[in-house]
Amino acid sequence: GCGSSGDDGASGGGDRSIGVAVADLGAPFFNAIRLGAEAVGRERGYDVSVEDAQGDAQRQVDQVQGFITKQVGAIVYVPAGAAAASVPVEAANDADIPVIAVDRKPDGGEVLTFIASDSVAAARTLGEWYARATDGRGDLAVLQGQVGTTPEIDRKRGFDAGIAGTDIRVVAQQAANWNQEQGHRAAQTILQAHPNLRGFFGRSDAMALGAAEAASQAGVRDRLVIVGFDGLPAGLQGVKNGDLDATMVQQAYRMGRLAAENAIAAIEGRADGIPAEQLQEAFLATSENVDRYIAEQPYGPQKP
Amino acid sequence: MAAHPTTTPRSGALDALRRLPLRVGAAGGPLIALIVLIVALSFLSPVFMTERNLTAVLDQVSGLGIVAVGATLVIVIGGIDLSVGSVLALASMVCGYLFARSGLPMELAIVAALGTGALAGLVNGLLITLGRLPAFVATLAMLSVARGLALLVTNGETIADFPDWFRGLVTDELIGPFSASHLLLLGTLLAGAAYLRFRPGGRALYAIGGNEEVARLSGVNITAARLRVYTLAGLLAAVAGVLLTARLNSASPIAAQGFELDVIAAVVIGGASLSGGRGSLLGTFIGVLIIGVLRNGLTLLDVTAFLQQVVIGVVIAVAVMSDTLGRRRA
Amino acid sequence: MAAHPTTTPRSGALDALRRLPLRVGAAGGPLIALIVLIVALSFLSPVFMTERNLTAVLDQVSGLGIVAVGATLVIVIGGIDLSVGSVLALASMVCGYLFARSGLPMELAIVAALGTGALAGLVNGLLITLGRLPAFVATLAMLSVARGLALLVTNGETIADFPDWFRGLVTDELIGPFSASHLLLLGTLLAGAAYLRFRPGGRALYAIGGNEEVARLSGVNITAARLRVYTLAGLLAAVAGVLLTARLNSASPIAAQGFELDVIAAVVIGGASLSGGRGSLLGTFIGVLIIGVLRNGLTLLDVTAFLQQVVIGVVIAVAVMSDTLGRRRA
Amino acid sequence: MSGAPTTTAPSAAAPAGAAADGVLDCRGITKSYGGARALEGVDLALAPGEVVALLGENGAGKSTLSKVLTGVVSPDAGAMRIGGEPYVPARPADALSAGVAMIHQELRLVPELSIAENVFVGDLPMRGGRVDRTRMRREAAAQLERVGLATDPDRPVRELSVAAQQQVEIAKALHRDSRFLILDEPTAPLGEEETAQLFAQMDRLRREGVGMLYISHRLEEIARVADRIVVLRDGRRVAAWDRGDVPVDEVIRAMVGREVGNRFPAPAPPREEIVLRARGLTRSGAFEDVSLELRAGEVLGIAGLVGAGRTELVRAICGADRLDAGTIELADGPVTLRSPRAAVKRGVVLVPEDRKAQGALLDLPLEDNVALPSLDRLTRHGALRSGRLRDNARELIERLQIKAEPRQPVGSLSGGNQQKAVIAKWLPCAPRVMVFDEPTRGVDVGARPSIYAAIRRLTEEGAGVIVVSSELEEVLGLANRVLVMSRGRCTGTLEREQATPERVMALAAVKETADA
Ligand SMILES: Nc1ncnc2c1ncn2[C@@H]1O[C@H](COP(=O)(O)OP(=O)(O)OP(=O)(O)O)[C@@H](O)[C@H]1O
Ligand SMILES: Nc1ncnc2c1ncn2[C@@H]1O[C@H](COP(=O)(O)OP(=O)(O)OP(=O)(O)O)[C@@H](O)[C@H]1O
Ligand SMILES: O[C@@H]1[C@H](O)[C@H](O)CO[C@H]1O
Ligand SMILES: [Mg+2]
Ligand SMILES: [Mg+2]
Repeated sequence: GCGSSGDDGASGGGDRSIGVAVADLGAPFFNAIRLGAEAVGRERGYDVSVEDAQGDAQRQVDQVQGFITKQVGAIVYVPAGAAAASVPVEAANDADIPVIAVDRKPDGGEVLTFIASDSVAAARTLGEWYARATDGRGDLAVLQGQVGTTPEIDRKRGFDAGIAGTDIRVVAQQAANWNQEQGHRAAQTILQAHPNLRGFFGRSDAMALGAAEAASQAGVRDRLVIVGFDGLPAGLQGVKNGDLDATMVQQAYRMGRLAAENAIAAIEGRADGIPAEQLQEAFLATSENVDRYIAEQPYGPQKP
Repeated sequence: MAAHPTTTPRSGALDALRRLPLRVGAAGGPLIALIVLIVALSFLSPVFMTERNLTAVLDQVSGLGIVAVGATLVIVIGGIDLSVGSVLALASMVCGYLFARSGLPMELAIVAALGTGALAGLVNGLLITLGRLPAFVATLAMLSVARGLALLVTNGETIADFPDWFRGLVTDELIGPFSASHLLLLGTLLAGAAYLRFRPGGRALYAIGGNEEVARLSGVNITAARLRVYTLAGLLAAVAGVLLTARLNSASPIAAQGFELDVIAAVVIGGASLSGGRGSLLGTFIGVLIIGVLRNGLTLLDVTAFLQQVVIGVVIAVAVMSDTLGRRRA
Repeated sequence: MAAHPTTTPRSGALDALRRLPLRVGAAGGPLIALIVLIVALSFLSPVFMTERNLTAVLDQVSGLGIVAVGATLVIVIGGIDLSVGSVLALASMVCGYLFARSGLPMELAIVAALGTGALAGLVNGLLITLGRLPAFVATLAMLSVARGLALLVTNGETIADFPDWFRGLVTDELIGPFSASHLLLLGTLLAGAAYLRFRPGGRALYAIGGNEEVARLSGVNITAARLRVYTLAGLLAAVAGVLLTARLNSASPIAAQGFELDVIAAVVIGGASLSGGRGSLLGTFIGVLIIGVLRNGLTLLDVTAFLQQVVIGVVIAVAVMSDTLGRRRA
Repeated sequence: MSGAPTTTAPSAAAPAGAAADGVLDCRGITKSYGGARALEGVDLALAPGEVVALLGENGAGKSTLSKVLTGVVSPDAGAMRIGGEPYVPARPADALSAGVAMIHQELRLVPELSIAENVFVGDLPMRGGRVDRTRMRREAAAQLERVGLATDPDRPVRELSVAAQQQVEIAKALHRDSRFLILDEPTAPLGEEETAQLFAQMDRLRREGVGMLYISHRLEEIARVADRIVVLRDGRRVAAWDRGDVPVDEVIRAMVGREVGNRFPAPAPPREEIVLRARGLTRSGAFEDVSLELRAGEVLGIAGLVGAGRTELVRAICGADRLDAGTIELADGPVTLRSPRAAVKRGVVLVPEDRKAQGALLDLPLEDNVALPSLDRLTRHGALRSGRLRDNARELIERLQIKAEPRQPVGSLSGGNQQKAVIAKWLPCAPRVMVFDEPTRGVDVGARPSIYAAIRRLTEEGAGVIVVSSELEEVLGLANRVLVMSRGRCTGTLEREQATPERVMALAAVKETADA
């Protein structure tokens, strides 16, 4: 078998261990996935070892190779780089180690399951909300995440569909690499170039928060509709404070938990029922319903 | 005795004029590049020359500028500091953690953050002086360690929401259109320039960078100077970290990745030499402004991100080349 | 004529023994650090010493090692090349684009990729020699330009799926457990070491880095040497780019960001001096292995991700310090 | 220019019919740096097998002319020919391939490389496509032996003393089999023995038909080596003789344009007070069990052969190197000088032997160079005003007659003036013990008196002075007492009256020091 079932993996000492290879732990979204996986590991008595590729696909391949050498029971793979490399998956396949892919789908090899938000649908919902909030008019500026990555591409596609047929004009697009400071800097300058701007779409909450901060520092926050994506704790707090108008809440922590649970199921030979793709719904959070999501803690238990 | 050009009497005014480019020193070429850039952007973008946009540029370079002051001193003594980005992030996280998680008053949190930065800088200095590590290795190690620590503070999480007065440091106009962060940038530059020019300790840095052995034999305390300079560089990175926290109203452990190259680029564009003994804060400020104006301008013109990188590279090369080639011809 | 200690006759064997540490030269300290690391890991992890893991380590360092060969030559002449990561990505994208989008045979695509890398390196060299730019500025500009171009090739998209034989370069065992990429690494190291040791052009690099003026006065063609070295560095970055493409079975424009620091770190850990005139490929290889073994070991030992960065920083500092402090004492 | 004693009309042409015989012939060479004229219409001919001495004050343009001849700098005007063929070296490599090699005034070696590699840089012996290391080492060893340097050719040059480095430099130039060789102050760091060895080599080369241009400030040497003499002043050729044994006074007059009086001011009698007392100083491998005393107002000379350990001894006294054993006592009690800084604080200062590596900040202006040790002193109300720096520099320029402007980078000064700058920086510190290691290296005869006067003034002010010099005459001329070293040990101390060259040389050559 190509490693998609764990039945022959029940033997061996490394089997109560899960390797979690994360794209970039500095990003809260990825960090929440890790926290979810670790929580499940603790509850179920499994070793969860986490590796941080710091955004480098090559380093991630090395780290997965390390997992294979250590013969972990299963691998949770949150791919780094512009596209999800299939190589680590294939290597794990060869070693009969089941792989659970999260957030970005490898284009080769066999994964046990793929867990992600339905980014296209979610971004479309967000786009539709934005169009309503702006009466379908006005200049929009977009802060792009790392160009070429799946979430960036999907969120563009979905949002564009959501605002299709309106008079909304995209007047500026700047890459801010998911990064709050770069989002702030780009927004600050865009606000100079486009004094009549109506709104910002930050393709992640961090960038949207940067834009919101820049807008309020420029004294034009009230005129703008600013939406983000992710539903980070800071993003939800932003919606509550009025810094952001809306965001899409991804269930990052849950995805991490689900991935680890699937991994354990595979190790324990109970992988049969797991569907190949488990798209998680993302929820639109606005000032009306944000308290509910804050309470739900989609990024895991928050410290006081 | 051979007559030297400088001894030949000349008309005072003409003399002053001819000396002008010399006064700006090695920064002459970049200064011209900066002026060309500003003029070009004024034509290309109607909003570039507005007060608002110019203060936005100042906002955007204040962190870079403050850190570059420390880096200039480091580079003048022939050193290098790769750890500034990580130290900035660590200071920002310490500040955020102590305020938001430990409930310390913001003032104390700031002091602790600055202390952390200075301490990291001091450790760099100790590794270089007592540990005899090349500066590149010592600060590269610190780059890794400080980033790891920044991530460990909150286990990778970002901290948001700071007091209003704190955020006001970067937004509230204190004097004319200038915020506290602008004034801090200006103050740091002026203090640094005065130190380099008027204080014995500052002057000695050029000697250390020019020829360490000569400085040592002349009785300069090289170890103390090194420790002082690296500690200052760490402290200023922390200042920038605190300001960034205020600017973004959040502290992130992955802030300022790759920042070290921006900082060193600004200093080197400003005419400093990585082999030491040469550099000025006027030059550094010009270098900082070139980077800031260029990024601002390209965004104003909505040049796409990919092309921006190409243009930035070309402009940096041309700006410095105009300087070096000019100097050779002279 | 006074008798000097070195002329005193000594027993041959003893003499040879006493010279041994000198032969490994400045790499002696790091070699010991590497051995300590390997021994410790063998005890701490049961799988570390397996053939599989060791070839995995080789896999992981082959790109770093190949690029570090070029960087060693660059650093020996007192230069620096910050553009290697971007050039690597650009070459990878050129290779991917020509094969997957333009339908060129893979072989030709590879040749074009290597040509692109060499060209980028040549431009670096020209900026430094004819343009008289400091190497730091020239290659920083190239870092930005090449990355922008890499992104422009496909407008940021990744290219996937390459021929099997191509991927086999990094997976198929050619000789013993070694793949073509391992052999390429070894070949590059040996060829580089032979060049530095036995060819006049290679020896001259030390003179250039040690004292450029002396080299010039002694009739060394410095411009030609510089152009050669930077072109080679670009070419080797492209080789690593092609190998990375094979390894990941995809070409990504954002590959190898920050790679330049890894590369320079490996070279400097191996005992080269950034001020030029000192460095060896044996040392560089040891530096490369320290980085590779350390990362591999930390993964095997389940050290948590954030702590890894702290540990890496500390180990690098300690490894190099043991060397520098040891040398002073001697 | 009136009154310039041109003994022989500046005949541009060399010995008759030379043009055909491969003469190196320059005409009308002119070169300016910025607005400063370094050379103006200089004619010079150098025939195979002859040695032409090129003399002149510091800054007269000797090095500049040498650099023009070897393609290091291009002249603004003038032409050169070799054997009638135009010779236009654009780079040093062109000069070398035309057979014109040079020993540079400032040391030109790669410190990290071995002696052998330094000798062969740019011209490595090859066999089968690779560097023939065996041959390189063998030939390097042979060259070293010729110049009298008995050491392992594999040693890195950085470990060598200045004198030994100069010998390597000479070996490097000799191995090239050049037709013309320019020697720019090759003997400045050398002792008598090494100098004699160099002259023997020059005699050999002369027989082999090599034409040599010889630059030196040691005028006593000229009669020994030169066939002809050419004198430059302010970039112009002002005198020439077709023989080498011209009386020194006559040469000096031509160089300086005036009479130079008594060369060494007689030392004043020292005071009673002891300013430095050293006991049993030892640094392993360098010197052993050296004791000395220095009184206020006294000049103590230290003589010895090259490698005797003089430099190491004085460096250790000044805190630059560690002592393994021994005690140092200053006027106010015993001290441990762990760093130069500690020594400087107590008024013990050093003028190092290698001005380029240890003395001068070449890229910085003179005013910064000479202010370095007294930065604190020049600070008023917390600020170091540039006016004070300039005044300080002007005063020192005046005092030592340095030919430079305060803002001029020291690297652009002539060698002798650089040396003065290195000395000048200590004078405002009012040192209590000032050590000069080769104080007049590269300084012209006309300029030396200002350095000697500075030494004299120091002693009058009550400082103790130590002078290490390879020029025996200088040590004997300046010192109240002479301490002689051989192989790292003190072999004797002679009072001024007893210190004849013969006695000093005898002590310097002592092999075993059991009971010296
Ligand atoms: N690179 C330079 N830039 C500016 N001026 C220079 C430079 N090199 C030499 N000079 C000036 O040219 C003149 C001639 O200098 P040169 O070095 O030829 O003198 P020299 O005769 O060799 O003196 P010395 O005996 O001291 O070595 C001096 O006034 C010197 O200051
Ligand atoms: N002629 C030589 N051959 C080989 N090695 C030498 C020679 N001269 C000096 N050295 C090396 O340099 C070291 C330092 O010598 P040092 O400079 O102390 O001598 P010195 O008495 O000061 O001579 P100098 O006349 O150069 O000032 C010696 O211990 C020796 O190793
Ligand atoms: O959705 C996530 C987040 O937006 C993160 O900040 C970057 O990567 C994306 O995949
Ligand atoms: Mg000279
Ligand atoms: Mg000496």
